[in-house]
Amino acid sequence: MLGAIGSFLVTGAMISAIYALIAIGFTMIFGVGGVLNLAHGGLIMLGAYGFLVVTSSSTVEFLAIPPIAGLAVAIAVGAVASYGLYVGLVEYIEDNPVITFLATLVVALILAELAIVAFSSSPRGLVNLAPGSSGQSVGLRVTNLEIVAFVTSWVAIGLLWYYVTRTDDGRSILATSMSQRGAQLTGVDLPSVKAKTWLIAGALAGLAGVFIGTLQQTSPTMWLDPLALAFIIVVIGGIGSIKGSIVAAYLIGYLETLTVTLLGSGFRGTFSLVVLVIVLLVMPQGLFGREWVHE
Amino acid sequence: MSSDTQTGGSLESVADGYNDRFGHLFGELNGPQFALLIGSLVVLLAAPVWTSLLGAGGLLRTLALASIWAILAMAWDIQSGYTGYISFGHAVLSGGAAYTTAMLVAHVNPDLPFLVTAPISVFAALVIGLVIAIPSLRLRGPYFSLVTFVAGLIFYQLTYAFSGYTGGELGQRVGRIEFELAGAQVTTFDPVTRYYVMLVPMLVIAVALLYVARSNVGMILIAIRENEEAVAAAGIDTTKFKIWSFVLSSIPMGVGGVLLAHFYGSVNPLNFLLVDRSIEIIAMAVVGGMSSILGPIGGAFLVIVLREEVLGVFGVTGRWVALWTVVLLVLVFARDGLFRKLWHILGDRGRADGGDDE
Amino acid sequence: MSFFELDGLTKRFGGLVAVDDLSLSVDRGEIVGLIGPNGSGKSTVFNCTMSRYTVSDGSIHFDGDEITDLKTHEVVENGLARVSQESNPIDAMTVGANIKLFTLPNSVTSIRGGASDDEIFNYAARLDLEDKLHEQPDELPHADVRRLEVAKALATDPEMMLLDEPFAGMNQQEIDGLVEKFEELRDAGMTMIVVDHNMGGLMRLVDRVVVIHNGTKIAAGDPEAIAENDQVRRAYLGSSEAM
Amino acid sequence: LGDEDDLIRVGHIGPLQQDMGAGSENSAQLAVDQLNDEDGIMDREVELVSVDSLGDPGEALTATEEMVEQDGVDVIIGTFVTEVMQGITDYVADVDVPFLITGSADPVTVTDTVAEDYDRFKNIFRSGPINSDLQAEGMVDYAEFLADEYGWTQFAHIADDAAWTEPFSDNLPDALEDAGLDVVHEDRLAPGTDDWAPVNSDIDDADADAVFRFFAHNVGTGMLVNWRENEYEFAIEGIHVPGMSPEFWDDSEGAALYETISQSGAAGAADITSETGPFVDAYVEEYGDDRPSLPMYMGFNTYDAVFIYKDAVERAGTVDYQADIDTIVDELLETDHEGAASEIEFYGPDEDYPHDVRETTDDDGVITNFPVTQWQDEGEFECVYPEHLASADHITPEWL
Amino acid sequence: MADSDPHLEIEDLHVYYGKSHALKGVSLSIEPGEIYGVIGPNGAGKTTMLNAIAGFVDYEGAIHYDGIDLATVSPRDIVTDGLVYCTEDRDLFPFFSVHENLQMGAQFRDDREAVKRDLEMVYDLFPRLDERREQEAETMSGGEQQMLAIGRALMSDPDLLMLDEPTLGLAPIIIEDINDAIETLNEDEGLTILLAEQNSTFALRHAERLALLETGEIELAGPADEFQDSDYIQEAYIGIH
Ligand SMILES: Nc1ncnc2c1ncn2[C@@H]1O[C@H](COP(=O)(O)OP(=O)(O)OP(=O)(O)O)[C@@H](O)[C@H]1O
Ligand SMILES: Nc1ncnc2c1ncn2[C@@H]1O[C@H](COP(=O)(O)OP(=O)(O)OP(=O)(O)O)[C@@H](O)[C@H]1O
Ligand SMILES: CC(C)C[C@H](N)C(=O)O
Ligand SMILES: [Mg+2]
Ligand SMILES: [Mg+2]
Repeated sequence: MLGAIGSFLVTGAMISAIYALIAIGFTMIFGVGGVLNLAHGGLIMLGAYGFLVVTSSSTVEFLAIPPIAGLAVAIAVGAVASYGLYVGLVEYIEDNPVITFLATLVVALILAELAIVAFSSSPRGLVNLAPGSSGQSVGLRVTNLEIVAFVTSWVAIGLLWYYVTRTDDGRSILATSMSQRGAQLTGVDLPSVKAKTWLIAGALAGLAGVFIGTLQQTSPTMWLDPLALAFIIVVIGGIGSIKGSIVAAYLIGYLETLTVTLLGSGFRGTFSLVVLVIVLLVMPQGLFGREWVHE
Repeated sequence: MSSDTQTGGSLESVADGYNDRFGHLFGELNGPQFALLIGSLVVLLAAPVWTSLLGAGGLLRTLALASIWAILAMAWDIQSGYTGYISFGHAVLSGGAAYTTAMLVAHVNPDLPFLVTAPISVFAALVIGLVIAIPSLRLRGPYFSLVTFVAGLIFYQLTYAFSGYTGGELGQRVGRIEFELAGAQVTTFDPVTRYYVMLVPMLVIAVALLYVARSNVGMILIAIRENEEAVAAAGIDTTKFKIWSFVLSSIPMGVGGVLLAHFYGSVNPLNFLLVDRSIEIIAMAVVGGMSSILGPIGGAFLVIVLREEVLGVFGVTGRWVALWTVVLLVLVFARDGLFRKLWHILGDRGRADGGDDE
Repeated sequence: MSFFELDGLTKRFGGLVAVDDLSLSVDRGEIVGLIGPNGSGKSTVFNCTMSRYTVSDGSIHFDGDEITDLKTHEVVENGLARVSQESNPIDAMTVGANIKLFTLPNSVTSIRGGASDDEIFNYAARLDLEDKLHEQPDELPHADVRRLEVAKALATDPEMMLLDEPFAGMNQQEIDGLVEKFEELRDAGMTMIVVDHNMGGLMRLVDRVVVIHNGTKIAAGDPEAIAENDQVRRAYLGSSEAM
Repeated sequence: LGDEDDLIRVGHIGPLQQDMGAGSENSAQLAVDQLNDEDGIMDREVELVSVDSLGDPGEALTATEEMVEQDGVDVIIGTFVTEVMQGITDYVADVDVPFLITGSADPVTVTDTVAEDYDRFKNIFRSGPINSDLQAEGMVDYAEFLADEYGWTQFAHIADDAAWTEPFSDNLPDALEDAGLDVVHEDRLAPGTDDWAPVNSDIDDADADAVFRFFAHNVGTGMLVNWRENEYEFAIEGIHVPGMSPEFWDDSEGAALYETISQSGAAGAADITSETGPFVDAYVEEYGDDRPSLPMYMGFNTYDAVFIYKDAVERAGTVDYQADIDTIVDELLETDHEGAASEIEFYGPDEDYPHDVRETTDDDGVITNFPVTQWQDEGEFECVYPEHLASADHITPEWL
Repeated sequence: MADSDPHLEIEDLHVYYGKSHALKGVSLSIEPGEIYGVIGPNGAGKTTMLNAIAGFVDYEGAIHYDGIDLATVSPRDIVTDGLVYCTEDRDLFPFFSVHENLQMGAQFRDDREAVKRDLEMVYDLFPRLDERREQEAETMSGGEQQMLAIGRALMSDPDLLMLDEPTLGLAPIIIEDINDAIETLNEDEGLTILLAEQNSTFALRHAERLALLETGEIELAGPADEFQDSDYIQEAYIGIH
């Protein structure tokens, strides 16, 4: 019994940390630009495939760099792709939320199809960053990779938290989310704030991609579930609130773990979705959110 | 606007005849616009003739499929395009109807006639529409879109969770349409009959939705999109009208869903509930031109013909890359829609004062 | 009972009491001015009346009926109309269509209905907008937009209008023109409550002034008396110069 | 229909964007090329018309109609997913075109059709694989082999929630119990499962010695990775379609190691008949650099089906199914073909599985045309069962 | 800088909104340390002119600030160079506290000591803000928000402050407070102020020089006293005083 509760707590904590990582990048973009970047899941996928290409001996043989370097590559791929998405597309359409919503989703669909073209629709495994497992002796099973993912996620989240709330740069990012015009009037360097936001969000997506891609699988459909999760977490936590995203990530992470334990994996996502709808109807701003201010 | 038409006065006089009789019902047209409409209608009605002359029997199947999607795109338009409450989960409505048909056939009685399953399924779409609309219409902007997006995901997952009833990923068989009409046996086994079984409902729905869209109701829906508070200040119950728009949308969505189920002969989450399907519906409406009813029809035919007939040269996966890229380009460079553009070009060339297609 | 009556109206936003136990009555055909410092709760009173906000406490009666908990459109159907502080035209529609919208019946099955073109012309003409029926609101000068707001309110055929800062952002000449229009409406039997910070325009128009501060009434009386009232001067007017 | 020219058109349908479908298409093409190198069919040249089912019954129906009405194919060979096959049977039955199923395994394929309404569905055959009822029997034989080898007695059973696995869920547990083995855990999984930690931990909690898992739609990479990282103490056996791909070793970054899979043809690792080796060699020569680099089970069955059809119509002396379907069916029923996958004969119209391929058995009654392969060191596919065909011994992870 | 060099110089400024020509060749120059008023009826183009200076709309013509051609400078650099704009709409950060809003005004400044002094100066100027340091901007009353907007602009350490309709919708008593503040800043700090006002009383009271803008053109420009008897002022103020 103790073992069951313990493993529930541990599994939940692991998965929740990764969920938080997935959601935060999405939160930032939504918060700062009012842009619902539905290509966020696509960026996660790019991170995973980026890692695959450089670390696996079966893709480009001479690359096959060590996984830890691959992690850096995945982060870079996510960041650059994200920035490219902004300057190449979103910048021109962000005045119209509907078009942006649609266009970024279409980008995700294109990325997914391109992934099929490049890597076929068969799922791939990734080289394990940290093989093996620990904790059997105390009756808890955790793979080393889960521990690495947990720690890395929290470090990334911590750094981001510090940056956003404790530095002038970070405060500018928050301020921009409230009023673009206000930010301009106070001399915020908008292009640089936006670039930073998209780069950071993309880097977090790339990082998350490696963890999801290894713990689950790397496939052309892997963009949708993280996107749905990010969406749900952000809305439950409250638009633009990093704290909210973390709390909601844990809420959803544990809820899913519980659902899977009690009802089986077929119901994994369903309850989160139901919770989401209830939260939206009862408190439309989410747990820590502010009312959605248009423009 | 000055009269500088060279295209011949006779066209104009026909158009005027139409305008006098029906202009106030469906919107006024000028000569070229009238010609475009009548021309398209003739091309569609005569499709079995010219496709068989051209030896392009497959094209007839594609046009039948496009007719169904045109219904879905129009249905989305009357709700999302007009009210500005953008639904990202409309496939749930058509999918709900399709699954209702499939489950009736699979779990109630495989021999239930089409004339029984179809109305029940359309009703199911209406119920699902209201279940989604009533709570979610309290929310605005991206939140509404989000809830509809999520509703789509929920339904998608439920088909897996309840695979015992729904057939899970692999779906369920539906079979063909067979019913008697005025003593004649109508069956979609025959490609030509099937085409008309898809085309005629599309035309009927188009006329009905145009009529509504050009009426007070359409004006109020557009006004809700532009400024909901102003509409409430006018003494109009916006909630009632928003729900009404869902009703107007759910019914044709249900019809489209049922037709699509019979067209494919089976239902599965991929073809009916996956987010891609909702996005396809939106893409058609946006490519054609939102909030114009006619635009989405054009968008649907364009997208389906591209998807099924043209982009196939890029391969099974490549055609999707190509199709989504086309959609993306339209979104960025012609966000008002291609057919609306065309319509306005014709409007400017002709005499009448544009087509007030809003 | 008076034509329009607020009884103990209270509106709280969380801990903040924006309107605090306010009572007020207006007789048929009267024009009442409602003034007070920024944030004193004037717009909130209107928002409560029009059911944009739900009332925390107290009641609102109009023409013998309680309208406290009605929906916005029901309040309008009862014969109240409001011109809000921010202009709210639909830019995608012409001036004529904007007015027409306000005449449409609240019925999903009424396909054709609402005012005829002649009637719309008449509504517009009452505010000198008849030449602008085919223009888009965003092409109009500010003063015309404000007049359009009044025309829209009129198009619902109200018996009483709530006017929130109708003179804001207008110059004196434009204010004078608008005051004249309001006086014509008064002669036709319209009841009005007017909120504005422009004392020049307001004091000329109104029969009676109510002053609120922190959501409660601090003074009421005819315009001259209010202008001399010390408490009003201290809380709102300051040295009379600004008038 | 399209018969004015002298070509014989072989229709093929499968999920072409997946390795399984592509392998099948390649194999069909190989068979057609080999026929054309000789005398074709009835001295007429043969052409392959291959369409993509997209793994989707609706799309498959559209594609099939097109293939029959536009392209005028004389026979249809293929279908991987049972549900796709079901989506087109009504149509195929109505147009009478001979249909040789080469991938779908659900027995209802024949029991609900040919057995129910022979006259309507008589043009439907399955030349491979043996149906899931028989596959389940084969699995019991294999479980007994494992019990002998390692003393395993506790088995877990999990399966895709799909039609073809129902016979496993319905029969296998009871059959295992009847054989004196324990079934300690059972589950069905929605296709698309991507979190395998709870799945493995449930199997482990039940103290299973081995799990039989039957996946065609689920991809078990995540299961294998999680299993290896946690060094769970059970073996992974059964059927795993993605794991049949010769590319799976690379796709899974080696996570495939130790998993076993039952599949017709044994991935070419064993010479099941005298035809097996030559077919695999020819395939590798032609397509060895493509994906998949081996035909996969459906490839074997499809390759065989082309020759079965050839022999039958040549005996019948006609390919005109509209006029002569009865003759063609009669001749198909006469089939006794040494195929690449196995010896092929069909059950007769009045037997349990009319028009279905027969299982082959050894002297002990053990089913032999459903061999088991295992991924072993450095990505080698070995045949480990039945013993007389085995290319290597069954091995277990070092942590067991 | 020599006294004779204008602080801000606008030459032949044109702005188009689509087809409509909102500014039709406006030229004016502002000297350091003066208060310059731009008045005119609704829709005359006052806000458009300020938006052009701040780099928010595209324009034709030239705008020089301290001799720099503003067309070559990004909106951000315009602010860091000391040309600060307090807009009609205030554009506060609604969910930041009063204090955070003021901090944002100085976010690009490195001189921590000076920022601290300026903060004290703003709190001295608007004691109301001092009382409400932690209140979220959104919940402030209109007048308080206007004070905060001006305060935030001051935190950017402006050399030239542009105020658009600082009195719109404000109670008379608050207008008086703002009167005092403007006088203090101009006299004690030597701040140059460009004031756009539709309600001319306020501008007439403060400005040393004025320009009257009508439908995008300057109808009249000169010292304040010349304005008292202009036709526009007469017409616009019939019945007042
Ligand atoms: N939605 C809201 N949420 C929280 N507080 C609010 C809300 N609306 C108004 N308030 C507060 O209620 C008080 C009264 O506001 P109201 O808008 O009624 O003032 P007003 O008298 O119209 O002022 P003004 O003359 O500036 O228009 C203010 O303190 C304001 O901050
Ligand atoms: N974004 C815009 N798009 C189109 N036209 C605009 C836009 N902004 C302003 N205009 C038009 O440009 C003209 C000048 O407007 P502007 O706001 O500069 O006037 P203003 O003098 O500041 O008036 P006010 O006293 O009302 O603030 C007006 O006719 C206005 O309608
Ligand atoms: C895996 C195969 C033996 C069965 C096949 N996937 C089917 O659906 O029938
Ligand atoms: Mg107010
Ligand atoms: Mg202005």
